[in-house]
Amino acid sequence: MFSNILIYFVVIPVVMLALLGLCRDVKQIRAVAVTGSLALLGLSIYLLVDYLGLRQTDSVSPMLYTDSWTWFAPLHINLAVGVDGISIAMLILSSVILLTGSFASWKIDQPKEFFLWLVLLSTGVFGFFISVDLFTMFMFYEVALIPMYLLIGVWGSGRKNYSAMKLTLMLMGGSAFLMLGLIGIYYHSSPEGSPLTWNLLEIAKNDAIPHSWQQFLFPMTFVGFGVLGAMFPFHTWSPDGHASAPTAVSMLHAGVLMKLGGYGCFRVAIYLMPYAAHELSYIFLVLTGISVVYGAFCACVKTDLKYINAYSSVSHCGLVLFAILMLNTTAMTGAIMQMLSHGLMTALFFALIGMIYGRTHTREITQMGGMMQILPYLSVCYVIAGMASLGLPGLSGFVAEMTIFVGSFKAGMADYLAGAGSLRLVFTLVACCSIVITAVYILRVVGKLLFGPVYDDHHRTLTDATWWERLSTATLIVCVAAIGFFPNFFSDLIKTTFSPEIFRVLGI
Amino acid sequence: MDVTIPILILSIPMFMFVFLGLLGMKMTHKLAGVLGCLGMGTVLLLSYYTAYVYFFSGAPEFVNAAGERLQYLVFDQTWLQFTDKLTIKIGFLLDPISAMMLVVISTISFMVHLYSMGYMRDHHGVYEHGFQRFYAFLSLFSFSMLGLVVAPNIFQMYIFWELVGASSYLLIGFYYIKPSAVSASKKAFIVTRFADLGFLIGILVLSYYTGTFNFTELTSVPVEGIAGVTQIDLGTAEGVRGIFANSAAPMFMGASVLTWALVLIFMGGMGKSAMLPLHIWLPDAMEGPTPVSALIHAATMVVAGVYLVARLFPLYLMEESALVIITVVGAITAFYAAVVACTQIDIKRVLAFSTISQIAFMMVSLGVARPEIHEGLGYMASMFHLFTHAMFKALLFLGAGALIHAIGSNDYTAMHGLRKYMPWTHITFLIGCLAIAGIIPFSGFFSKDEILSSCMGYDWVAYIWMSLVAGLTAFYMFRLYYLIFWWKEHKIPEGHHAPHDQPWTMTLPLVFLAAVSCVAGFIPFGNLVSWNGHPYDFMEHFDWSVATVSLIVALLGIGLATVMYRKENSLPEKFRNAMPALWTWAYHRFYWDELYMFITHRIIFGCVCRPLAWFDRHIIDGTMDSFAAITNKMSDVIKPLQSGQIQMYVWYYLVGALALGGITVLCLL
Amino acid sequence: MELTAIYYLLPALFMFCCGVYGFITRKNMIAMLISLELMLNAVDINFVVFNRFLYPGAFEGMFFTLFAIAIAAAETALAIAIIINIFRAVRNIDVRSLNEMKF
Amino acid sequence: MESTGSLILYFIVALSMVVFSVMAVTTRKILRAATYLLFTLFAAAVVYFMLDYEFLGAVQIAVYAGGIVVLFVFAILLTSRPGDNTERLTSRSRVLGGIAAALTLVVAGYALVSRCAIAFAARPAMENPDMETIGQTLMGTGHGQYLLPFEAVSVLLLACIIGGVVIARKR
Repeated sequence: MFSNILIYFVVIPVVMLALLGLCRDVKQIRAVAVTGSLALLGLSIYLLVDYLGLRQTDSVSPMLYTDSWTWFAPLHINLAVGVDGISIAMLILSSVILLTGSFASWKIDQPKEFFLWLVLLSTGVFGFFISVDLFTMFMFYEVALIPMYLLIGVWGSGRKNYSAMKLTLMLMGGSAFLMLGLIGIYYHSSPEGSPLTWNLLEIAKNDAIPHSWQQFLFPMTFVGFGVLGAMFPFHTWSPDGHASAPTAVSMLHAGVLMKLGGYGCFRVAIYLMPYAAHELSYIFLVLTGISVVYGAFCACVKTDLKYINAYSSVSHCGLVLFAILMLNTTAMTGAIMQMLSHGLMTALFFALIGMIYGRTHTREITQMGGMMQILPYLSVCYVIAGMASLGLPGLSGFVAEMTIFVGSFKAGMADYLAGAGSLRLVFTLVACCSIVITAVYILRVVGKLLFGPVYDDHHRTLTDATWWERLSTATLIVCVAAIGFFPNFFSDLIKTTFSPEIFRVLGI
Repeated sequence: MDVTIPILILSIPMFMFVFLGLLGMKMTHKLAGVLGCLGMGTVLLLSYYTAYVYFFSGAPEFVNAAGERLQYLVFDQTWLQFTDKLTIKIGFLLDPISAMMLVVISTISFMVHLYSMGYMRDHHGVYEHGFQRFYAFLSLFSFSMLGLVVAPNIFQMYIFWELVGASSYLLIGFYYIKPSAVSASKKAFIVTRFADLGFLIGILVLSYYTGTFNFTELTSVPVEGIAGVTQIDLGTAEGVRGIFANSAAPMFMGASVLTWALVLIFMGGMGKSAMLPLHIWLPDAMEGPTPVSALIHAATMVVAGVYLVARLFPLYLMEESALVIITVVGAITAFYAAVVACTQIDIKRVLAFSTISQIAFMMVSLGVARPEIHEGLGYMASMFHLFTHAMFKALLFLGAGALIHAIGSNDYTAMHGLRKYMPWTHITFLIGCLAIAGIIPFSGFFSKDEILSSCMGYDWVAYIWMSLVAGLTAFYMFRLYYLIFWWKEHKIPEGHHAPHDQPWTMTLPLVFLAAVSCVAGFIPFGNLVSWNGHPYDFMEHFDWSVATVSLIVALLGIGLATVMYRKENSLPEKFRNAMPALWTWAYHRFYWDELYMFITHRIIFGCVCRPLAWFDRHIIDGTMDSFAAITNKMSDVIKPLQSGQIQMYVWYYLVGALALGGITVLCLL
Repeated sequence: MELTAIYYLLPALFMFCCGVYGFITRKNMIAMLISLELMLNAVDINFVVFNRFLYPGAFEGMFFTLFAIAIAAAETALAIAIIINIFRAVRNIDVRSLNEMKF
Repeated sequence: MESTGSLILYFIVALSMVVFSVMAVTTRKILRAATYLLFTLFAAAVVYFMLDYEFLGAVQIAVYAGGIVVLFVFAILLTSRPGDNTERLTSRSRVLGGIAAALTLVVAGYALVSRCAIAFAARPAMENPDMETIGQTLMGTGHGQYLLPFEAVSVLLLACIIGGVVIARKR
């Protein structure tokens, strides 16, 4: 069991949990958190390198490092693991954000409990990304969701009880749909007569889900994951949740957990039920297309920094789901890149907001101004994050958005020219408009918060970033810039994943 | 050609940006400035060398046997692959216009780098706060602009297009403490972003049909024998035309898809080049430091739109309707901006509107260019005017900067009669004014004359219209000139010493640019730049009747300005009172800003964003909350059942059981 | 006149109903317990009657009743212990005052 | 066909069962309620005798009448003073109780009378179970014999004794 490298993505957090339990003081806790997340980061980078090597020789199988250990035989539940380019990208993203999140919560109250829950959460996240067994996947998904309640409820700010409750309940509501969908998939996972399975690779290979069932199960799973992906109209947990969550939790939640939604939509809903995805995509296209502009418009008038970014996340994550539904390679590649990009830059945003909030004790942009003069380092980082968010070339947002637009425009035009309606085309154009609206709200915040005269003279005494804050933000900026400068590396990594079988049904 | 030099041209400014951006604060102001200038100086030399090699070496990859200039792809590196066909590449395309632009950009940029060494410090020689940052941003801008002009494909152009937008944003907002600068930078970015949306959609449409981003494939045919070399030709354009003619849905809302694509791409150009509906950002952009205005908002970035149209010119030739749109937009903008420029009192705004007007000239020139009219003279004239305009407008802006630096105000009412105090500035500014007014032998005369000639060849209405604008140009420029340097004696406010000329770092660029403006008209531009690379002597198309008329018009404008503004008098006042409505409207720039404010704040923010936010909080969120509320209510309703009264429990149980039993008895037994 | 089972069952049923009525209406816990005994007794009678009329050879009903009596005794003893304890605590054996288990 | 004597006996028993039950639950004096319960239990014991289960009747009298009612009386004396052993029944609770009781009566009575044909079966002849049979059945482990419940009940009683002591002891 321990010969498979992937299992260590779960083992390391578990060991961290045990060690955190033994820690006596805050230094030990920090040491454990940083060492553990560094180990995870190292592991994921090693995995990336190793994966690229293996891919040279094996470009056929949809996943590598596959392995399966029986867990509960009567129901065919296994701990089945395997990764492809997308999972590796997500693993790297998660470990980067865990690392930077640990730095960002350097001075948290009750560090031991906080890190325990945080690491438990990331156990779920890593487990989710390495699993290919639907049941295990779902289990890890739940493991990732539940600590969120405590993290927000205990360490949060503002209306934290309300937000924590709302977030948890809405996500659990989504999981209820999801579970229904997954069980449905399980019962149709194999052709008549052969044993059922939870393993999604086998399910995809069997392709035994009847079309009538797909039409029922696809919305279940898509909505189930879509709630976590902040799909309109199930996004309202996100503004409140993010606004109340402590910094690291906001980072991890917006940066990684919301990606679970997009990843799940892709991996489960679309990968297993391409027929229904093709048939029903228009409903969700409308919803996600609305998300994209709707979130952006809402962000334009909000005055709370975290709300602005939460709505911005709604918009950007909407773009992820939107692109996935375009059902072509380019747009899907763009979707995954957008997941990476959004994960990093939104984590950066939330880290910065947390740091600013920690100093000024307000998140209202009407109560602040001229931060560039007081906190130059944080402000510059904020400008960079903003630029990444509004899609400046050279940073990650641009490449992801452009890939999405090119891909979805292609899908839209193909539909339009084939006489299959202009829905995709119209919504692609609508989604394109978001780049302007994004510029509006980002520049509004930047102009009000960072530039201009100092609003509150009490703020003049604030000190700029400490070393751990610098480390945390700089790491994220480097990652954002890396994707922005060398997009083809990531794009190739992701694209190798789209084995033709995904598109077999679609005839693309 | 060796790839080292092109790579260096792009990477030195990039490196300077990162270097100064990260380490600038650790070094002294002067060191940062000197490093910036050195870097840019190197780029200048390399660009000159490249342009020289391209134009004059006569190597077979640059010029073919017939003497036609070719497009040469120095390198082309895959950057992001979308599909098998669509790939963004980062490359370096050398052809007449990109070589010319390399020269323009590196020259102006270097001049501005040098000039800023003097400008960005006060009278006591203390450098401004953020001086290093200023140089870092200048380097970023230079990098982006160079990358834009050498782009071999439209997506690279779009990438650098965005980058120049961002660096323009950063530089306009350089004085970020000033709220007006912040809002101006925001406005500039958002307006151009809006235009870029059209550009992007245009790219998407174009690339969907043609399956390529490359300019060469869109406009040229490869030359046999040498890799990476192409010849601009209508022939491939025929191929592209075939694609559009045979595509499944060539029409969309009454226009062909190609027209749509080209108009949308032109929309991007309209944004960057401040054409009429999207021009509002440029006057406000003058909030930035004056060298920035000279570099970005006069000479280089704002002509990107013209450059874009010129790049895709063979495609535009396929759709005359798109060219007509360009002509009309350009003509209206030119006139509008000239009228507005006549009434402004902020000298930088006058120059800004003058820039808008002059760029519109270039646009019109492109719009009226046809291969059959004087061998496509309009194209050449447009590029020529781009070149000369860059020089003399940068000169004017730098001169204005010198004045502002000396006086400390943008308002000419604070200036008046400065000619005695600042002779160098006076002379160079005068040269700039003469050049822009189109007085022989200054450079503006030649380029403007070519534009008017090609207008003449296209349509006499366009010719008359543009001549009128040229007359207005001469008028408002000399109005400005007289109001600054003549009008009445300069009053020195108490406690101030007399304004004086500037240090050599500022004078040198002025003198250099003035010299260029004097002689640039004699460059045989037609030999260097033409729409298909075929060289010709533009003096063949030089029409003395046109030249005479335009000269007379210019002199008329100057004469009128002399009469009205040379000495303090009441003529302008009378003039203004004669048509107060026109004057007020022109003074308020025909209320475009107010219109946009209305649309953005009232319509977009007030009628879209706020209702949406309200909808989100109250309807969507309210629905979710009401689920919770309903659950709570339900629990409140059934909670009393758990009253703790055991007798009630028994009662409920019993009645329930009996009901079940009764039903069983009645129905089943 | 033949005394069929119904002649025994109906009084038992009536007794049961009295128990029900008493259990629901009485406030005194001991009175409630008394009502409970009534119901228990009615059920005991039913067991016996059915055993006697339907399966005269077998003793299941009878033994069930036997055990029920034993358990009733135990239950009553325990209940009374509890009641006395409650009485000690609150000086009152009104069942309505015992609603700590509410909600 | 029953003898007249047994008929008379039956009517007396049935009547007393009904009457005393009603009185047990309606009287406002708690001690009287216990007394009426005692009479009802005696009536039940008579029914057992009439149905030829003498042993059961004896147990009924011994355990119920002799044991439980005495417990009741003790408890009543412990928990209530002579003056306040009256209770007022609210009309609401009376209505509720009445509904429940009437409903029970109607449903079960209707089911008995109209849907339960066996309730009208005649009484078959039966050997009176002798003590030996009862003893065998109670102590045997074979089919239809009840050692295990017997032991369970004895354990239960033990537990009950201990529980009663624990609960009721003074703290």
